[in-house]
Formats: sequence, structure tokens, C-alpha cells
Amino acid sequence: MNKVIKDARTAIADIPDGAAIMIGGYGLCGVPENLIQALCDKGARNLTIISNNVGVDDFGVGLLLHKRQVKKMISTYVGDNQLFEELVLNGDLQIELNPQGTFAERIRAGGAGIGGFYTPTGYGTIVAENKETRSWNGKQYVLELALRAQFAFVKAWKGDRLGNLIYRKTAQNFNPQMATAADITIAEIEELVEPGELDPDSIHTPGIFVQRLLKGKHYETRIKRES
Amino acid sequence: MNKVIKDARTAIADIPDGAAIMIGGYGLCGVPENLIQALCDKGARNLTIISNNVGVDDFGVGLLLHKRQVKKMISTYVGDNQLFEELVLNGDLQIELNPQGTFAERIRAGGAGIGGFYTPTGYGTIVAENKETRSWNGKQYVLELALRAQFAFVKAWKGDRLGNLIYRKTAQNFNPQMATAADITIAEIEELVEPGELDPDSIHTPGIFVQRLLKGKHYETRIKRES
Amino acid sequence: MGKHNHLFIAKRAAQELQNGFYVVLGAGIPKLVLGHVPKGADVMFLSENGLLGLGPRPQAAEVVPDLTDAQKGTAAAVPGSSCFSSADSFAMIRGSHIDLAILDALEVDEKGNLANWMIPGQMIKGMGAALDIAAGARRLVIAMEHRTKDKKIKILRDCTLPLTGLGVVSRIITEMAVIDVSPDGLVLREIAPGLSVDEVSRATEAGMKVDKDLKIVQV
Amino acid sequence: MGKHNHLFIAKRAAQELQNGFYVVLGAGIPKLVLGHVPKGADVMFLSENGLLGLGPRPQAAEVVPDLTDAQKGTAAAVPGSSCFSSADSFAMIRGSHIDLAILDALEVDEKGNLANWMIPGQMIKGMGAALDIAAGARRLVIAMEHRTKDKKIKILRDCTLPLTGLGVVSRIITEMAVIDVSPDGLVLREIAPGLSVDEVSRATEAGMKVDKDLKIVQV
Repeated sequence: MNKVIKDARTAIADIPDGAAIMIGGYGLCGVPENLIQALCDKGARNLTIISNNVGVDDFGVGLLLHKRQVKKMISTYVGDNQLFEELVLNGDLQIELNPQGTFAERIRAGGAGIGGFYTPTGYGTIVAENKETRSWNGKQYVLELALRAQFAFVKAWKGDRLGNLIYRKTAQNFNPQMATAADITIAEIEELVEPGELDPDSIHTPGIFVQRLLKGKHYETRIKRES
Repeated sequence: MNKVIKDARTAIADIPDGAAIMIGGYGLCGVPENLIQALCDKGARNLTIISNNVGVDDFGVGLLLHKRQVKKMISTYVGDNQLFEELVLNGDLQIELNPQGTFAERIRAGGAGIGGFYTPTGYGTIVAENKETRSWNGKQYVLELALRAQFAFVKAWKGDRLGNLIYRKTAQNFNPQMATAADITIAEIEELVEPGELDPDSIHTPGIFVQRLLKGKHYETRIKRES
Repeated sequence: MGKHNHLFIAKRAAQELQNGFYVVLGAGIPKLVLGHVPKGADVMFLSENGLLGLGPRPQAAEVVPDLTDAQKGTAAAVPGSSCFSSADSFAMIRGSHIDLAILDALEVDEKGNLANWMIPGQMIKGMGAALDIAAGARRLVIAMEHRTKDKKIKILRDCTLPLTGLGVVSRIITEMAVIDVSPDGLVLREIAPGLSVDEVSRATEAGMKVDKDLKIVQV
Repeated sequence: MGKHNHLFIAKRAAQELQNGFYVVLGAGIPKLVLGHVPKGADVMFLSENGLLGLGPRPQAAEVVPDLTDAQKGTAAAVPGSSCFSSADSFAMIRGSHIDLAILDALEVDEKGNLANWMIPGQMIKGMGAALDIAAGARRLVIAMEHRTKDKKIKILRDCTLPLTGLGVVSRIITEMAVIDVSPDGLVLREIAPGLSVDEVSRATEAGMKVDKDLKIVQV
């Protein structure tokens, strides 16, 4: 199997207007920046973007907002982007906010064939409004449903042509689960290696979850904020 | 933090009669054999054992059956053990059978704070009897509940005193999830290394899940059957 | 004779493999497919105990510690394989990431229902992974002997044994025939060399349409 | 003044760390605890973006690519750290594997309800991990200023803002006091040097019992 595509432009060429796309990354770490840039260049519109954050104004998902390509965001924290606020207030962008653990688990469920699950997170808050609740052993739970998308963009460190991926440090974040939860998963990597070079016991994303793979042109090392 | 215990006997000394214990392993691969032997020697009785298989007559969980220490098994496949059949037919042993994926997912849910989940597995079969079902997008699902235990025995390849573990090849099986789903997880390892020696990106079980750790005395390499 | 039939069935089942497929093989006849993969076929086998990239059976000298297959025997891994937990393995299966599963069966019926894990009154061995695979594989093919050893019919109007999955079977491959499950019932697609349609029908309880392009099984 | 208060609160909050604890620190004042861990304290910090073993803030020269904390800044890892996915990280949090979480708050009430993520009418930033941490930590301690910058009271009979969690808070640490949430309401355990119980009560809407062993906060 050879899943390598020559470049990001080719890898995303068939993404239609109105598509739902998962995009990995936490802040500026582990972001599939080449795929996002290619999607900006292509200009597909009315997208639903499922991503933990909305990036900053000139990096990450923020680029897609800037070009008004996004109809709806499903995220957990959107407080770092000025333009985002404007778009929402003007009614140009819908936002669905999930607790971060619920967000991660909904995506895992989508990839693992689980239809829904009961989580204690959000019980008794507005997050649980209009959702089923129930209790076991005196603990209260809220029913949350699986989340899937037509496409997923993930960023890994190393990969092979079979689609096996490993991530580096906290660049893992939402990428491994998103890779499992889309009809077409497109991975961009820093380094392409031969099958067998990655330790089988250390592969984070087995190739079965990846349909397309490309080596990114360049990677910007950004640090959002000295904490 | 130093979670190292001098030997298996000491590690399991506080396991009472009637305890529920998860035991990792698939067939004869990845079995915490030193802990099982210590539990045999101690002789705790009326145990509920949660383990994929029941071992063979003289290895694995089979040893506990041989000593009549087990009241109930929760398993997925029990077809390799003669004594098991006798005990069940005589009414000396209760058995609850789960589909293997449901078994793994119930344990993961137990460790991840998920109360229950909807799976397509078993819909329309006796496995779904007396269970809630529902459908999303035309697909039918069965509600399955989380599974936890007071103790978990897991077998890993390498570990450090913080409880970080890595497994080798298919010896992983149920061990990583079981490690998350018990009040007290006891890991036995082949090799003890210093904290920092295991690659942080390749650790399968982060130390947070392990309460006690010991180096196994010896490991028998058994091959069940030439396939 | 049984063994000859098994090889015939496995070889025909191996023709179901398509380039790019991720495949699970159940115990029994399906497992034999591993030894009959067409040369150059670009497929990856999942061993549901936690190995993607199961290879042909290893020689004794090549046995790797802690590398076993789902039937608990020694296993080999191909370059580019990966190992993972059972939870992750069944996420692949349940999440419809497996293109093709091939399982053995006790009974199959014309609605695609499958029974392959339990015979009431006999000691229960447990379902292992069968129910998960039946529910999760994108396409489920049954590779089995057409009738039981004592000539009891296995392809029925309605399964009589406890089910493994409801409406899950797409195709049945036996030593006598290749039969598809369609919304209108069973369709006979291929017939073993030297057999008549009538002979297959008599060994089958469920009614079958005969494909107008009925072929002879080639293995 | 604010900064001085923050340090005072963080130092007192650091005394909540016990040997063997796995701990999550929220943004704001709680994050300062990382710089005030008692020498020799045997604790591990989870950064919920996927790092167990978060260390003190790195010097510029030590910055490692792809190693950031939950606030998206540069991070350092201690020996024996591990990295994992967000799904695995929140399995730790939701599954009650975290012994102690310390979060900042907008409001807390006498039933242990917490509001710390949303002010209606103001732009929503999102809850991030707050709801998961509130629901999952074995013990939740709030480290916050006693009142808002404009002296509005934050420790209430009933929270007025949208909740983060229901009955989740065990202890409140402010620049004025250490207050426990008990089944019978709030209990004043410690008071800042130089303050009277009356001064703390006037800055607090909810009623408080005063611990008969009331102590002075030592930092």
C-alpha cells in the first residue's frame, strides 16, 4: 500500500463546499498547517470545522476564518482569536462548544463505532441541557453522542507509506483520535520513513486509519505564549 | 514516588476473600504469572476474576480454578480449559461471557470514568437480552456498562519506579485498560529501568495508573499452540 | 476429504481479497486464507489480539517472544506492522475500519443472519471476537463447509442457533458454491466444478435464485 | 497588590500538595503553584493537553519543540514523564485518577457549586477543560481572589453564573482565608494574618461556621 500523495494541494483537492473537517492541534502545537494552507488556497466554503481551538488570526484554523470559509465551529476554547469574536457576533459563524474531555471522547467514540456514552462531565450545567441523564451507583451522567466528519487533517512527526504515524511530545493531542473518526484521514508529516523503521510497539496511529499521507513543505515553530 | 514492592507475595498480601480482580493476558501471552502464583499461594477465596480467558489447567487463571479460589469469571472465551467445564457444570463456578470488544471497552470505560456506552456489537443476539437498545442514523446499538475491580494484575515488559510501563508485541492485549480500571493496580515487569529511560512518547501505561510494581522472579515462555 | 474441502474453500475465499483491504480472518477455514494470499496482493491482516500486519505462519526458528495470533499460536509480523491494546484493536473492528472479515459458521440464513458461537446444550466456549467482527466489518464473508459432517443443512431459511449477528453476511463460500445474500434472498453466483444446481439446492434449505451469469468456481 | 495576593494564594495552595499526589493546575492563580512546590514534595503534575510530569517553566535555551502546556506556552517535562493523546489525558481526569485539582473561579457557593467559565452577555471563550476537571478530580480546591477587582462578592449562597460543576468544591483558598465546604455549609479553617473573622465574613455572602481550631494562614 502506498498512501503518499505528492502535496497538500492534491491531497485536499476533492473536499467540497459544506464538508465537515476535523483538524488536529492544541493551540499552535501539532497543527496540520500545510493542509490548512492548501484548503485556504482552494477556497472551499461553508465548512464545518471540528477543532479544539480556532487558532490565532494568522495561523491554524484562524486562516480559514479570515477567508470566511467556515460556517460552523465545534471547539472547546476559542478565546485567543479576535476575528472569531466578530464573526460570531455578526452571525456569520455558528459555534458549538464542548467540554474538552467530552470533545475528545466524542471523537474517539466516532472512530471506535460507539454511538454514544455517559459522562459525568457537565452534569447540572448548561452543557447538559436537553440531554439525557442517568445515574449509576449514585453518580450522575450525561449522554453524549459520537462525532465524525468526512475528512480529518492530522499532523504527525514521522510516518511511513502505509500510513503508520508517530507524534512528538504534546503535538499528539487530538490528532490520534481524529485520525480514526473521518471517512478520509489526511496526515501531514515532517519525515517519511520506510515501513519497518517505526517500532511496531511505539506507533501511535496504525496505518489503517490513514487514507492519504504527505510530507509537509515546511514547519513553522511557533510558541504562542511564554507561560 | 517509588512504587516498587519487593515481591509478588507482599504486593498481593492485602487481597481479601471475595475480591474482584482483573487479570491481563490473552491465552498465555502477557499473563501476570508471578502475581497469579502468589495469589494461589495465599489462597484468597470466593474471588471474581475478570480475564479474557481462563488459562490452561496448569498456567494462568487455571491455577486459581484448580485451587477452587474462584466464585465467578467474567471472560470472552473459555474453551481451552477442561477443569473449567467441570466446575461450571457442577455449579461451583459462575460464568459471565462478554463479546471480546465489549469486554475491552467496558474495562476502558471503567478506567475512563464513562458510566456506559452504546455498541452495535451483540444487537439482535442473546447478548442484548434485557439490555437497552436504541438507534442513531439507522444503526442499532446496545447499552453496555462500565466494568471495574478492586485489583488489577498486569504484566509488562519494562517499567520504572514511577509505574510507567511498556509492553512487548501482542503481550499488550487487555493489560493497558485493566491497569486503568481498578482501585489498586499491581504491575509485574521483566525489567526495571530508571525514570527517564523509557521514551515518554512510547510509554503505554503512564505511572498514574499503577499503584504497585514488582520485578517478576522468572518468566516461562510458553507457546500454546502452533497455529 | 474435509481437509481437501477446506483448502478449496480457503483458496476461493482468498479471491475476496482486494488491494488496499484491511482484513480479519476468523478461526477454522478462514485462517487458512493466510497461506493462500495471491502473490502481490496488497492487503493487511488484523489479528484482533492486537497486531495489524499479521504475516504467514513463522518457522520454528523465527518465533518471536510475545508475538501470538488471535488463536494463541505463534505469529509473524510483516514490515510496517503495529501492535496495540485489545481496546484499540476492537475500536478498529467496531468502528468499521475493517474492509473484509472472513468467518466460519454453524448456520447462515437467507436474511444474512449468522450463528457461529454457541450450540445450546453443549458446553459454552464463549463468543470471543465473533460478535464484534460480525457487527463491525464493512463486508462479512462466510467460509465454511456447505453442510455439517453428518450432512445437516447449514444454509437455512432461518437460523435455529443463537445468533452472532443480525443481517450481517454478504457472501457464503463453501466447497459446493459461492452464494450472495441479497435483499431478495440468496443468489447462487458460482458452483463447484462437476456439481449441478440441483445438487447445491438439495444441500441448501433456503431458496436461491441462480445468477444468469452463473460461473464455475476457479481456484 | 493583585500580584502579591496571587503569590500568597498560590503559596498557600501549594501546601495542599501531598506526597504521591497526581495534580492538575488550572490557568491563572493555580498555575503559579508550579513555582512554589515545597522542596522534596513527591508530586506529578498533569498538563491536560497530554503530558504527565509537567516541570517548572523552562528557560528560553531549554525550549523543546512540540512541548507545550495546557495554556499553550512552552513547557518542560520531568524525568519519568509521559506524553499521550487528549482522549487518554481526559480518561485520567474523568476516571478519577487525579488526586487534586486546583482551579480559579468566578463564583463558588456554600453547596460547593462552582462557576468559572462563562459570564452571560460577555463573549464566550469556551470551557476548555474546566468542566471535565470539576467533574473528575477526587478533590477540587479553588485558588482565587476573595472578591472581584471591583469588590463584588464571589463566595455566595447560590452561584448566579452558569455552573462548571455541581457540588464539586472541597476547599476555597483566597488572600483572606481558607474555607472548607462541608455538608453543613462553609467552615472557616484559616484566616490571613492581620484579618478579623468579621472582615472575612463581610467579604463573603454565604454563612460560615468558624473552626474552633481557627488558624492563621502560614505561607
